[in-house]
Amino acid sequence: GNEGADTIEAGSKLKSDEETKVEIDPENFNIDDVGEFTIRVGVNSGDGNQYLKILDNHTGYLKDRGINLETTEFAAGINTIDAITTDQLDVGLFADYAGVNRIGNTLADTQLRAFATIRKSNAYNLYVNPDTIKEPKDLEGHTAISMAGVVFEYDYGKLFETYDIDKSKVELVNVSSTQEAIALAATNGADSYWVNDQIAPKFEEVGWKPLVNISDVDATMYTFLVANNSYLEEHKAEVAKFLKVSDEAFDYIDENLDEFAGWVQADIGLDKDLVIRGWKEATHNYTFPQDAYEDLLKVEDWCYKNGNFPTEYDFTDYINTDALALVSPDEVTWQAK
Amino acid sequence: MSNNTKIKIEHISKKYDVENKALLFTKGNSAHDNFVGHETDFVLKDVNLEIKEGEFHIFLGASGCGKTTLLNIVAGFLNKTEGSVKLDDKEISGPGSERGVVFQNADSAIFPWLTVQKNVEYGLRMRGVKKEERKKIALDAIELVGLKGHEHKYPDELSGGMKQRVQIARSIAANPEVLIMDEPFGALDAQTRRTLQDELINIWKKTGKTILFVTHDIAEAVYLGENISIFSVAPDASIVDKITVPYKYPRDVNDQRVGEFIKYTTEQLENAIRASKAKHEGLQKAENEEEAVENEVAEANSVAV
Amino acid sequence: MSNNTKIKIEHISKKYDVENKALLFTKGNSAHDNFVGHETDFVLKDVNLEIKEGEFHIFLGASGCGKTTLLNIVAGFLNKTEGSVKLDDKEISGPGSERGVVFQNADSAIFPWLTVQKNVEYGLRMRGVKKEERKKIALDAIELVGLKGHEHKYPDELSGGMKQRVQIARSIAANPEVLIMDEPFGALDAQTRRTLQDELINIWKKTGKTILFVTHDIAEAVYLGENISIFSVAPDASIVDKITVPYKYPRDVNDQRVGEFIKYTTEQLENAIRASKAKHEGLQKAENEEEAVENEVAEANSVAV
Amino acid sequence: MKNITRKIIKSGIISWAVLFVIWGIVSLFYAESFFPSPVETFVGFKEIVLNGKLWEDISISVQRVLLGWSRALLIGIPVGLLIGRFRIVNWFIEPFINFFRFVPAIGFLTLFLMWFGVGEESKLILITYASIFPIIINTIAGVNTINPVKYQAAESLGANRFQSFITVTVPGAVPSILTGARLGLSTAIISIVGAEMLAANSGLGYLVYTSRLYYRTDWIFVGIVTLGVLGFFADKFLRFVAKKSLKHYGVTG
Amino acid sequence: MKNITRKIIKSGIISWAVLFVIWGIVSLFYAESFFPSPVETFVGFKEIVLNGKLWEDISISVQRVLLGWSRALLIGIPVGLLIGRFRIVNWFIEPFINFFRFVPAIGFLTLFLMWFGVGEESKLILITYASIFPIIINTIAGVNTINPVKYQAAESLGANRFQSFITVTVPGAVPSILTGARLGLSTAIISIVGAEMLAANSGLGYLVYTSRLYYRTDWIFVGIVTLGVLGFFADKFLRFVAKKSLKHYGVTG
Ligand SMILES: Nc1ncnc2c1ncn2[C@@H]1O[C@H](COP(=O)(O)OP(=O)(O)OP(=O)(O)O)[C@@H](O)[C@H]1O
Ligand SMILES: Nc1ncnc2c1ncn2[C@@H]1O[C@H](COP(=O)(O)OP(=O)(O)OP(=O)(O)O)[C@@H](O)[C@H]1O
Ligand SMILES: O=C([O-])O
Ligand SMILES: [Mg+2]
Ligand SMILES: [Mg+2]
Repeated sequence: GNEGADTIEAGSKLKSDEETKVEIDPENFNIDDVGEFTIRVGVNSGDGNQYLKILDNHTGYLKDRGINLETTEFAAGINTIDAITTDQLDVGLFADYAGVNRIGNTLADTQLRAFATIRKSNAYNLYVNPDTIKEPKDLEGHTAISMAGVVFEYDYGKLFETYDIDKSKVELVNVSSTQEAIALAATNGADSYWVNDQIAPKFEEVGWKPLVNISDVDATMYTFLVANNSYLEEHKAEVAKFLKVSDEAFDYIDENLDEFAGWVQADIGLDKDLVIRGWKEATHNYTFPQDAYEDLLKVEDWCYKNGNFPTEYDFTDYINTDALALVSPDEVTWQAK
Repeated sequence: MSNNTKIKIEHISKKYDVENKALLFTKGNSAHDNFVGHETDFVLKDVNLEIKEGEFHIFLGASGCGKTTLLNIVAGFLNKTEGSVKLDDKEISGPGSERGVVFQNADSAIFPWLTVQKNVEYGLRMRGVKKEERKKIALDAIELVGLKGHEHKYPDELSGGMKQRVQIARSIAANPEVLIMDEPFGALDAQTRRTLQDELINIWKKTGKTILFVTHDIAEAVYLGENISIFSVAPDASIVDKITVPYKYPRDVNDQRVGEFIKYTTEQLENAIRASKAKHEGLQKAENEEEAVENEVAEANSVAV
Repeated sequence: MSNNTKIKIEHISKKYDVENKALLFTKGNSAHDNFVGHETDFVLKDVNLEIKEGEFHIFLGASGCGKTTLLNIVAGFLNKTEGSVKLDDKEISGPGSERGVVFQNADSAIFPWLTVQKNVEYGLRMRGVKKEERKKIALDAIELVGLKGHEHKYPDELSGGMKQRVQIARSIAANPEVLIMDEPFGALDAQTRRTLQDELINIWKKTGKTILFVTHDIAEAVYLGENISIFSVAPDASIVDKITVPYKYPRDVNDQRVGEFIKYTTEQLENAIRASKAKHEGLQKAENEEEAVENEVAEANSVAV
Repeated sequence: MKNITRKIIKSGIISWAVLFVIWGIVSLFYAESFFPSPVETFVGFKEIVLNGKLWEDISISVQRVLLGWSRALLIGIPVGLLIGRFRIVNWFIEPFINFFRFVPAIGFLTLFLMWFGVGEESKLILITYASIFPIIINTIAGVNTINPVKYQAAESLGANRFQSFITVTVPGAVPSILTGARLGLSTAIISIVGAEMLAANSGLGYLVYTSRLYYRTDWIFVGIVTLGVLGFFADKFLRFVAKKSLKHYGVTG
Repeated sequence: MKNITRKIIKSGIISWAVLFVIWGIVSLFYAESFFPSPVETFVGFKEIVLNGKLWEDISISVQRVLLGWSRALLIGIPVGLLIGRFRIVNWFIEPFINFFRFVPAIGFLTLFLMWFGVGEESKLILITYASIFPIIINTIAGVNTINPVKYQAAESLGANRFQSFITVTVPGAVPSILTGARLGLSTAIISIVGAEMLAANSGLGYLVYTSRLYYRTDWIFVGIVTLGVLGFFADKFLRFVAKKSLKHYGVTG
């Protein structure tokens, strides 16, 4: 369960007193006391941490505050996990479904801990080709686009349950990027795809229409930051500072969104309008509320029942919010069931 | 030998286009370096010759003098720079099945993926001759060159001499009017060479074909030819002498008269080379060249050990 | 020629291991098919021979009789099946620099990536001789074979005869006690061949090396050799006759006495072949073989056209 | 006795045994999901053999490879022959060959999907694209090794340009075409992973590519081993058949 | 006049012009994000040239390719020489070569990432892995074409086994090694996309692979064209240098 942040020890990052263990708790913790450090973060193409890096490149926002942010870009969040388990990265991220699966399949030797919720989103709609799909049931006999191993598998699962669709009658096609899904939509190669608000215009351009929201099928998506437990224990102060500064940086982006979106477009080529749209579709601050916790349990339950992994487990054991509690005690509101 | 002119070579000159060297198909032997650096010269200059129908005609000359070049022009593989070559009064402009060619290197000329019989049938097949007739003609030609019993073998199962026989049979079967042969026995050992020379004379007698035969072996020239054209040396080589061999077939190289005729031919060749060298480098130097000329002739004469 | 025995061959027999055929380095010429199918027979059987120090010794025999095989055993490239070969009383067990080898095909034997001089220096370099000394020895050897002025050329800039000279110089420079030569002039034209034969005699006179020279050319054997070993034919070939050539160097093949000696040698070779054929197939068949034997001898004799 | 030892060594069994031992030892130091041992791989293997998944993957991938490769042969051989034989074709087409052979097939992933759809077509085209280059290049090389004397011979025997193409160029290039076909097959097998990254639901490439998303490193190993074994034997088979049937074309295996 | 026409055709300019026209026409039928026209591609090109991104991508990818390829040469050539020369090495190692050459590099993507980290190492190893096979295989073939008489000659001139390896095997295999190096370079360039698919922040492969995540098909095209052009000229350069400097080794280019 929640182990109580105030009893945890963590090594100070100041080189001078590396040997001595200092007790830290929310009362006496001050991020200004944390020395300069490097944090290696695996980012997802176009996610908040990649944006942090872009902001840092243009303004030195993190660097000026003593955080040397190193990012490595992966096509999907889940790809960051292997790098964390092999100690090549400190922090990565996963969506609820991906994380639950990963941990469920490597129970025996996993060190992974979710330590903050980066985002809760209902900004995904099932976009369909209106010529072929008028209602969810019409998917039977048609082609649905998914991505292997990512949260869309869960979203479709919930969709099929909700609308009593015979999944054996739906042809699922796996793509490896949304670009491919757009291509399929444009060429009438498929009939449905889970589209987030950021990219929705591209699908609307080719005539697709939203049909079902993920909240309609009870699949609201939570995304989490993840790290090895040992890292969280040994670098609690640094992680805390990282979370705090990130929160502030997100606020900065909010205030300077237009200029920032320009930087993004220049750096990675993502269209400025899409950047703004994508940014606005979600909130940006680190929390760990009860609903996020319960979402994980729910997804775990669903995955186990669908045979994604052999043994049932309790996700409670794979959460460590001590660092978050140091800087934002009010945001850590989950209680173990 | 009838009296009709079969091949008429008039004022032929040839200059190689060095840029296209790699594209040309002629591949002389490696001793041709003497001509390197003179690429803009004429190799052949104003060559004139008439060959009668049914004649056995020899081109004799030192290595690199242009025999193969002239032969390739007659065969239609090379373009002439100047002059005209006519077969039966028709200008030659490319290869044609009325002129069969036997190449020096049988290995590169016959088709290793075809059996002996299929190789020999090749020309007939190209002309659309029916299978049964093709087979009959091919078997006759195979018998003529003494390969009976080997019809279904592949070239890699044959000796060098047998491969050369396949090539000859292949040409014969296509029934050309003229047979063009470029040192066809040059790569064979002495014994096989002797046998094939005799066979060639027999085939010539039986078929009455016009034969144009290149050699730089004086004894071979005298043993085989009715008439011998003697070449001067390149650049500006041409046919400077024509000798008629006055003996009936079969000839015997060990016969003293034949031996003396070989000597005579040798002298004629020497004269031709000496004269053209003198022309190239000025008369005053001619005497110093005496030795060099003898060397070239000796090279052209593979009789002695 | 001193009286010390240089090479002693005793009871040598050789059977090829067919399974390892592909692994063996000997590559005979393409006429060897007569032996196909008898792979388990002995090629050589009980060969005995002594060669004196400084001797010019010839192996003469029909194609495929096993001359190259025996030479390769002496060179150390092939293992013998039975018997012993000694050099200066020491058993030969592999190649060694005291036995220099000149191969028939210069193209495959010399190193195309090295200049003439580097090729000739090769053996010295392997032995760690210093650069300056190496150069001196190499230049001497190059001069000896008449290649002065060509030191810095690469093999692809040389004619066939020049390449063979490079090979000889390379062997000479390494200063072996015995020079083993397998038809070294077989692929050259008549003129070049004659020149190199004379040069070889000169080199032999100057250096006093023991030379073991393979040929199937009877005139060449008589022209070059002090002693000629005559081989019977495979299977179970061996040296059946030894002839000493009674003429001083330089010899003249056009000399009548030499001509007669060539005839005599030819007869001896014929007898050897006939006898071994008879042994192989029973005496009663021997007469039908008369013709075949003559053919084989003729093939071994490349003098006649 | 010595012969048996030699045979065993030659068969490669020892090398494989050594590899297995090394694999086993290395895997001792790592977790299964990081570096599965031979035994763990075998367990994973049994799992997908028993539920029939592996057979399905193999059969679908083999079909794709064979189809894509056959098309590459069907296009590549004639193109190579024409380029090799006719200078004008060479001048026009060779620049493309020497450009596109440096452009990776996975660069075209999205494009092929857009142009040719989610079905088999786009996958086959990707395989064909990847494997056509060694086929074309070797075919050209084969044509270039044909001795020009053969064309002269054909033409003086009455063959026209088309006939000499069919009767000299084609058979003369056979040994190199075969080399090209073998290399093309190896490229086709290699490119199956790329092809099955593209909207696939099964196949060995799909197995290798998606197993990591399901944290099944053992299945990645199963996929890798299967691809290697299939390729190994396909190549052996191709060489054997060619050696037997194309001996007189100069194919030595 | 005729000569100028011929030169123009030979230079390949016409083929490229034709290709551009076809590209332009086809692109008329598609939106930019599916099939950008030459002009749109050029605009995208200008964009990343001007902000320096393309130069960075090119320089990092060229570095990776050269490093990975150099390593493949450093390992592949000696291995090939040893396999070719010594039967015992052949028997032990050849089976692996003939197995792994059918196992695609991207099959190892995740594994290399796990084993060798997210840094340069895993990318270099992937490139080395992909490009080492043509190098080894061609080197072996080169050794096999050396006439055994050369070894006999070397040995009777006093060379020991090691000396004959250095002075005969190595120079004798040079032409085939060069062919292997050229094919290896092409494979190295091709595999850059695979290498930069995972865990890269720049490079041409990254550009090609991740541009689709940002829906920039024009940049995919820029990446593809750049790879093709780089490969084209690298190969030309390699051939030229080799032809000039290795003439006597039998390299004809
Ligand atoms: N394709 C070519 N390009 C340029 N020069 C050539 C070409 N072929 C031959 N030559 C030159 O033309 C001259 C005549 O060559 P040709 O092959 O006709 O001589 P040849 O009399 O047949 O000699 P051989 O008896 O050695 O065959 C030589 O000096 C040669 O170097
Ligand atoms: N590696 C081999 N494996 C099996 N048999 C061989 C091998 N080499 C040669 N032979 C056979 O041994 C016999 C003798 O061959 P060898 O090459 O010694 O003959 P040769 O006298 O040198 O002939 P030539 O004068 O033609 O060179 C031949 O019948 C040949 O077929
Ligand atoms: O990879 C995901 O984080 O879904
Ligand atoms: Mg000629
Ligand atoms: Mg021999």
